[in-house]
Amino acid sequence: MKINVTDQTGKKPTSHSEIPNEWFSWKERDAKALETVSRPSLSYWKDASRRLVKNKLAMTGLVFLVLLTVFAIFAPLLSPYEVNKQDLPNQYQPPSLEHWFGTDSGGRDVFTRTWYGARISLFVGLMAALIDFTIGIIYGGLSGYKGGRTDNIMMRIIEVLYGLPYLLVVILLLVVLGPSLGTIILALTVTGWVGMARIVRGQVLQIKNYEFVLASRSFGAKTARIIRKNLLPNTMGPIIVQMTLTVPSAIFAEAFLSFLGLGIQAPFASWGVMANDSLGAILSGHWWTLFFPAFFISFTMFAFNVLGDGLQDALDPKLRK
Amino acid sequence: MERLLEVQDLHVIFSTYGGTIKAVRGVDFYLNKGETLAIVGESGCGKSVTSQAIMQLIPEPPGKIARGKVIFKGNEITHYTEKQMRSIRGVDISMIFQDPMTALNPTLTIGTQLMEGLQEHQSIRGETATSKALEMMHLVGIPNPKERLKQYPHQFSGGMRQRIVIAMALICEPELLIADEPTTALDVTIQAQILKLFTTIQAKTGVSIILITHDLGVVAKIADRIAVMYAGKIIETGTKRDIFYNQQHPYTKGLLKSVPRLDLKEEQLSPIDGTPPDLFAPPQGCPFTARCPYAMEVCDNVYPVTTERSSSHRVDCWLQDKRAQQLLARTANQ
Amino acid sequence: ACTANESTGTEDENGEGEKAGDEKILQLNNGEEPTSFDPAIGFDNVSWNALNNLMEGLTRLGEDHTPQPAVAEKWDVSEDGTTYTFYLREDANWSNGDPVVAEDFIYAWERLLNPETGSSAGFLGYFIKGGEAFNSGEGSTEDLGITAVDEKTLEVELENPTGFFLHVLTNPAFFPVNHQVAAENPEWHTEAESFVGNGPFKLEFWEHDNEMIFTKNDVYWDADSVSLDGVHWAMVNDTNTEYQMFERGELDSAQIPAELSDQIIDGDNVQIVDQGGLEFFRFNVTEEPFQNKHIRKAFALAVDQDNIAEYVVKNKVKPAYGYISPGFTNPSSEDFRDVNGDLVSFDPEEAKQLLEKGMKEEGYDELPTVTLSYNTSDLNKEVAEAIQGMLSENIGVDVELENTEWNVFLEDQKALNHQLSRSSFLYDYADPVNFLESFITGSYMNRTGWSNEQYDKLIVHAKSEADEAKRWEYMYEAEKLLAEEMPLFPVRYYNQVEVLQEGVTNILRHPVGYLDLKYADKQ
Amino acid sequence: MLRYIGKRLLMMMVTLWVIVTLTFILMVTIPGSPFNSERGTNEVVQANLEAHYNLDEPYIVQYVLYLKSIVTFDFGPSIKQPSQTVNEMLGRGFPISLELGIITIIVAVLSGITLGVFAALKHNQLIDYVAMGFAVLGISIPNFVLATLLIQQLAVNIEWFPVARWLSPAHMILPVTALATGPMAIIARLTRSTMLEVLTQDYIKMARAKGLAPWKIICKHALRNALMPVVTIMGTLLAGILTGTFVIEKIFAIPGMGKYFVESINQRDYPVIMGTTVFYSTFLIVMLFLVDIAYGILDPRIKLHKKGGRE
Amino acid sequence: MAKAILEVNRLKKFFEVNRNQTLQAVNDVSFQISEGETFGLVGESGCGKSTIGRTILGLYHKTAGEVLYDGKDIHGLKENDRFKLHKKMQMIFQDPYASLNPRSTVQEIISEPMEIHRLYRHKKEIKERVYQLLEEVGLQRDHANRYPHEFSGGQRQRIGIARALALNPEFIIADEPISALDVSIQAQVVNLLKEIQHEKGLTFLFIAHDLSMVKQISDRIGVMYLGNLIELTKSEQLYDHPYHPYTKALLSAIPIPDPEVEEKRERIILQGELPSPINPPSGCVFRTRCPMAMLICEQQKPPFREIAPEHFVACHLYS
Ligand SMILES: Nc1ncnc2c1ncn2[C@@H]1O[C@H](COP(=O)(O)OP(=O)(O)OP(=O)(O)O)[C@@H](O)[C@H]1O
Ligand SMILES: Nc1ncnc2c1ncn2[C@@H]1O[C@H](COP(=O)(O)OP(=O)(O)OP(=O)(O)O)[C@@H](O)[C@H]1O
Ligand SMILES: [Mg+2]
Ligand SMILES: [Mg+2]
Repeated sequence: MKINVTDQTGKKPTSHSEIPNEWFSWKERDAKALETVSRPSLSYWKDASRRLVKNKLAMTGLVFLVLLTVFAIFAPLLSPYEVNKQDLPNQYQPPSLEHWFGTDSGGRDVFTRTWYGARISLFVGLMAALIDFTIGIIYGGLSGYKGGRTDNIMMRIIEVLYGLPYLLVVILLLVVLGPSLGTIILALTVTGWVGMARIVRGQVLQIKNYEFVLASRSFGAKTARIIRKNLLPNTMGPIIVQMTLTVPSAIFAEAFLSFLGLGIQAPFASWGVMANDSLGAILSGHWWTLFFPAFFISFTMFAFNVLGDGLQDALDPKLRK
Repeated sequence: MERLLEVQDLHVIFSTYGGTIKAVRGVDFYLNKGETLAIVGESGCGKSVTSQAIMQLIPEPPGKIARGKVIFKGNEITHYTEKQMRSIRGVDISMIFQDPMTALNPTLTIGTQLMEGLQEHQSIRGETATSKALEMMHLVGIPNPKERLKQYPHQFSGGMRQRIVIAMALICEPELLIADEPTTALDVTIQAQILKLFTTIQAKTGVSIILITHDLGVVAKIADRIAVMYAGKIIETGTKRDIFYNQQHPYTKGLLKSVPRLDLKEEQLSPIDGTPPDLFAPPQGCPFTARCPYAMEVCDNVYPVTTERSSSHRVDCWLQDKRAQQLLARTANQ
Repeated sequence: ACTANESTGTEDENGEGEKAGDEKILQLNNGEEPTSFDPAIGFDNVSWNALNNLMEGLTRLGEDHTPQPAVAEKWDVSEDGTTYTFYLREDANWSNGDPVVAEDFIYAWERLLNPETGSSAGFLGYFIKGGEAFNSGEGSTEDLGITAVDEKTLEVELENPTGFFLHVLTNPAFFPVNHQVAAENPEWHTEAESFVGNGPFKLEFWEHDNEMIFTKNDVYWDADSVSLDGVHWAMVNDTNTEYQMFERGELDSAQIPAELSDQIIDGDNVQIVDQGGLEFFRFNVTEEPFQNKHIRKAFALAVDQDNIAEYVVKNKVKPAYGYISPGFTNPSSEDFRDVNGDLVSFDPEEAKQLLEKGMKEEGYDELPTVTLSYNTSDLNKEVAEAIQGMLSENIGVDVELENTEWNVFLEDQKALNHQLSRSSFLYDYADPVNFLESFITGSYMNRTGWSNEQYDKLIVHAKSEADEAKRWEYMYEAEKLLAEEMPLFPVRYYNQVEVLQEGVTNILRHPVGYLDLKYADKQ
Repeated sequence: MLRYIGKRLLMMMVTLWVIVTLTFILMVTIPGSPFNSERGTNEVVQANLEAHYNLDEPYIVQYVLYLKSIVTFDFGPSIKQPSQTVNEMLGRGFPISLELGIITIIVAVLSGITLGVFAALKHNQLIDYVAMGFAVLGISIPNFVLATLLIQQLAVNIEWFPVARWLSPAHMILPVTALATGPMAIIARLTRSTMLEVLTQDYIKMARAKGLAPWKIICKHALRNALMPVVTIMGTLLAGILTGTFVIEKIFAIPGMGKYFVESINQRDYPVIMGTTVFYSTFLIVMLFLVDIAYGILDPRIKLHKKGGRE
Repeated sequence: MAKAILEVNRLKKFFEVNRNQTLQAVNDVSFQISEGETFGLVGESGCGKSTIGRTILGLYHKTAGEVLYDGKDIHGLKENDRFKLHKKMQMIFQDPYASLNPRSTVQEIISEPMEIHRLYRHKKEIKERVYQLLEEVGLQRDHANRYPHEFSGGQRQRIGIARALALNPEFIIADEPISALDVSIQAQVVNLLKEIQHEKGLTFLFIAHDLSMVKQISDRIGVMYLGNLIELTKSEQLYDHPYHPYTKALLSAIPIPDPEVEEKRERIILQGELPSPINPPSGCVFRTRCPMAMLICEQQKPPFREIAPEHFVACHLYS
């Protein structure tokens, strides 16, 4: 009899004789059930957040965002300069030990202003993203899932919102509500969510035909639940991307609206406004007035995107490493 | 006889957060030209993974071929690059996937998906491709193929999708066909037709078939040899007769006993008691021990050595050991 | 692909370069599409700067910024200064060959004043007898004081003696219109093909919104003085781009973006010309706290015009210590500004005292909040920020800023909804009264709620007094009164700054008036 | 399907009508008038002008007149540039905006999809990071900053391209680049995100098992399923870009129609506001309709023309 | 016989393939299922079995006919009643993978119906129930935290079964529930189903191809062909005395898991073109392949008649 051992785990007997004779006896039956659960029980969302936490890049992004926020809150308090204090003869000083980020056209300290600007820009960006997200997914989800007449009407409303001359709406808001942070947020979200809603709808239109949605319906799941549990998790990728796109577009839109007089009034300035105001720096060489706000906008975007990508990876169980 | 495919000591693992799943743990088998090998076994024992590993289609990550060789036509293809594999896939080896719904692209018509392979590998296009596709659809028994060609997968019934997948695999006339449960969704008449198709094609082109199935009736009908898998290992392999009439492994026995027979009357089906082992931490001994009516102490500790009962029949079971035979005899006497 | 594009690029340049080589083509930027080349309608710089070179009125501003004979070879003025008789040149011709006749002027001016035309420049014709009445729908053409004595003689009667009438006539609103052409095709001015002018240049090509090409008009009576062969007009409405095109050599002249001012303004090829005009801020005297003169003055004196001019607006604009911009000379050739001196100059100490005084008068413990409004623009914002900073620093008043879209801003300003708002004024004709009359009671231009009988009287005199010297006295008086009452405070005057390519000379700009390329030259 | 198209066309009319009505309400609500000027004109002149443009009529009459102008697609002359009709303005500006827009869209879509696909294929590898870094830059630099930067560097400093204006193919490169970068970045990010998902599907495995060339797998099997969100944003993107972009057209002095959208409102040039709004809305609605059609083509299971939209 | 819990009357379901073609997936099918019974549905692939199942549950809009559950028309139910119905009536889907949400863990998938119907108050109870169900269908507790793609085909199918059992339904439409399972587990699952049926009086509509298994589990069996029900009777009766030529062919095609028997067996080979539901043959749908086709088969649709006690056949041979 040819013997060949194919055990991979434990001991490797080289011949039958290695095996003690007493092992050839009937085994005692123990009622050992396989009750050990080696993975702690996790829901999809918990599982995803666990995976997110393990994603170094995403966490770096998150840490940066937190740092930005902390700086936005505390840095201006620590700066020796007042944010709006003009010092005209001292304008356009390049970065130096005294003014780390130089001074702007009003002779104001760009460093201090950058962190003040961070407050507005981060707030506006986050708020816009959150509101767009909330309205967008509810609206888009409903429209896409319900389909038919509901979808038809809801989409026509969107067309109207898109079709109206936005500038007119903004002017109306300005006249009716006057400038304030609230007005800005309102102006940003009046049409901001529409993009998100359409993306969600598009995805939902596709996914609602999948069998598992049918299955869920066959259990009597209501619309809200189907959207929440079946549709949204499966469209998270584009939703996250859209959200990370909302942040910069809100930051720039805020600048535009401020320029029109809708938002925070001068001399307070957000990153977007600072960048807009210093466009001439490209020609004149006062690079620091443009560079720092622009850098922080980009930097924030990198952080958001890295976090968003990490989130998407985390939310897709198939992509796990 | 010519060896077409040889799989040696194949290990496939999936690393998940809970640990590493050892889905395939040292599978050896071979396949001759023109031969049909049926792989049967417990659900979840690694049949599909093995077949995908041969084609190098294990999703990576999380999967990974940890060890082992796949030798196809004398060449080791385990280390082939994606590009080299491409010249084999679809041309030399075709595969029928287990899940016909998800294996078909929902956004392309059946026709497009059918003819794709032809266009890629044989540069057949246009009319010729269409007529070949129509013929193939006809062969797998899809009525009104002209209309159906323009339809999308979701407009097909489960069995029809499965037949499309079969047609897709056969259309390029491969040398090796890996069919992962190709007839599960088919009724018996169509099933018979498909099996017939397999045998005709086999007779014509000499294709070798690896047939993964649960339907022992099908196995009985067209297999030449059978490999029985359990928990990531092949525990018994032999010719059709070896397995049906002279099975040695307690699992194989249990399996055959669970089959409902139309020609025999019985009230209750008899499954194998217990559950298969956890592949996170497969037992170091024989994985069937926990459910085996003849479990011995040794089974728990050491994986059985392979016993070759004949040139074709091999079993991995300690019961083959002389001492076990003595024990059996002793017990029978008592 | 890149090389192909490159070569087309250079070809293009070469082409133009060649043209510029043997032909003198000036490359200018008009900013945007002219609103209209109908002299009565296009009342703005984008239309009239170009039109001024395509057509010519009775008089034309010379290099010394005074009116010179143009279509009118010479003229007589009656004793009382109310009747002008113009003798048109025999060789004044339209570009289609027709002679320019008195009828053409009558046609054009009647059109200007006809309320049906809807010209916003109509008020310029109010100096003509019956002009205002006709424009207000009360009179008729018969009552208008313009008559064609013969084909080449035009007689104009004025309401009052108007010393600067010849200057008024240089305005494109008074350009003649070829009445035969216009009768045939009322839309004659909309396309290059149908356009008929009588100026130094012809409209050769006009692609709306994109490009205009002027070529020298050979039938122009003074064609010999014209040295350019043509002018290419781009329409680039972005100062940065304009400057970048200039840097690249695609333009011969460009404005200087404020950020670049420090680096460029002192260069050799920079041309700086004063422009009659004022940037100022209106108080709303009907709103707290500006009902109080001292508080108004305190605000005015707390603003450091020097710093705004030098650091904010830049480009060598002049800070305004008075209302009337320099450049208006009285009959004895003294500048208005020199005579009246500095009326409003930065004095933080005085300002503080005035504020205290004003607050005491009004019984304020704390000043009501003040909002400074400006219409949306980057420069306006910077000026407003600067003023805000100065008020805070110099008199400890924190004002809020508010910017609104232009139309809304104007509506609010008219309705006296602002407290303190940004304003500007550019002269239409070269006389201080043009500005001063804005602030008479009930004037559309007033927008401060301020009304002063004495001031109103002074302006009436300033508009009708035949004796020039006396008339100027009234105007001095009026300006002083403004400074005393301070319904508005001045910030800075305007100027026109441009950089020119090497070899470009004699682009003529006037403090009051439109661009003139008649004498321009390019080496 | 035909009936569905017919129904949608009808709906379009309704939507358009709603848009026009709301726009009209907005127009008359916000303060200002086309004849507002620093200077102010004679009251009679003013009245004449208003009468000429029917602004003295009651709102309801004005409204009806607007509706009429829309039905006949004749918006009359602009108030601010009285020698031109709105139709002339749009007719002149649109082809140019369209040309710029089409090139931009082609560039943006091709490069965006390519970038996204590569990033997804090399998920979490260097190429992914580089491509996405590029995309993020594209998103976080507004196009007007990019435009100014491009002009300064590529036109003024190294003189590769002309600075501005719309005269030759060479003039297109910079504005197209400036305009396409943002959409490209957005498309790249969306493509990547859905691609990642699609690439894990079984049918991709199946396609690989068939031995298809990688590019075929990507183009035929993966992209089609991954394009939904891209197609979604394409609707509005197209409508926006093809009808002109104010800022870019301004910076590059391109005589497109983008400026009319902004300037007409700033100047309260009512006929132009109406004209541009109707033009843009129609365009937009048609685009969104095409997007819906495209959904059905991309994924045959989507049946918008069926009641309830699902079987 | 117990009272009929489900009545399907002249049910039709057509799909629009394109503008001028309709696909008659289910054409005029009537049958009844009584309480506690297992009704097997067999037939050629593509003959409309799944469509019947889905239409019964209201997942497809019917084209004509009616489906009565407990005497009430399912398709006309109000929102609330429909919700209640879904608690009683469950479906096991034919395609196990596609019917599982890829972004849910097995735990979430199986607990979904319980959460929808608020079967338990505490999360822990639900969890325990999930574990229990998993073990019942031969999976392990450990599997609860995995995602569908991490399973083999058979394991996925069992997840689907566990989910359908979660609500203790009264009625289960099982669309090929055990096709992907190996025989031993099949046996285990079938035993489980039978046991539950025994205990709770569950009713089954059991769609399958594996005739030996169908025979094992069903009380009555309906045979379908091309959208029509052609034979319906007690399972024993069907196997012992099939009437319809198609049923006979079907039974003869069953492979026997015994190589020697297999080799010797005779089977009826059906000849002729496969008809399509897009333009089904006139008269009897089976006539194109029927070895005993007559002239009348072409002209007249055979009525569905009771030719022996409780044995219905639609065939002209028996009229
Ligand atoms: N992507 C994956 N991640 C983790 N585990 C996996 C993955 N794919 C398969 N497995 C595990 O590998 C084992 C073998 O799976 P495989 O699909 O080969 O089974 P099978 O023999 O084909 O079973 P069936 O007959 O049920 O299809 C199973 O236990 C399964 O849970
Ligand atoms: N959504 C659909 N659109 C169009 N046709 C469809 C659709 N679903 C099913 N069909 C068609 O209806 C017929 C019946 O399909 P059904 O799925 O009910 O078959 P089945 O009996 O379940 O077959 P199988 O045993 O192969 O699953 C088939 O011809 C199929 O092509
Ligand atoms: Mg499998
Ligand atoms: Mg089916």
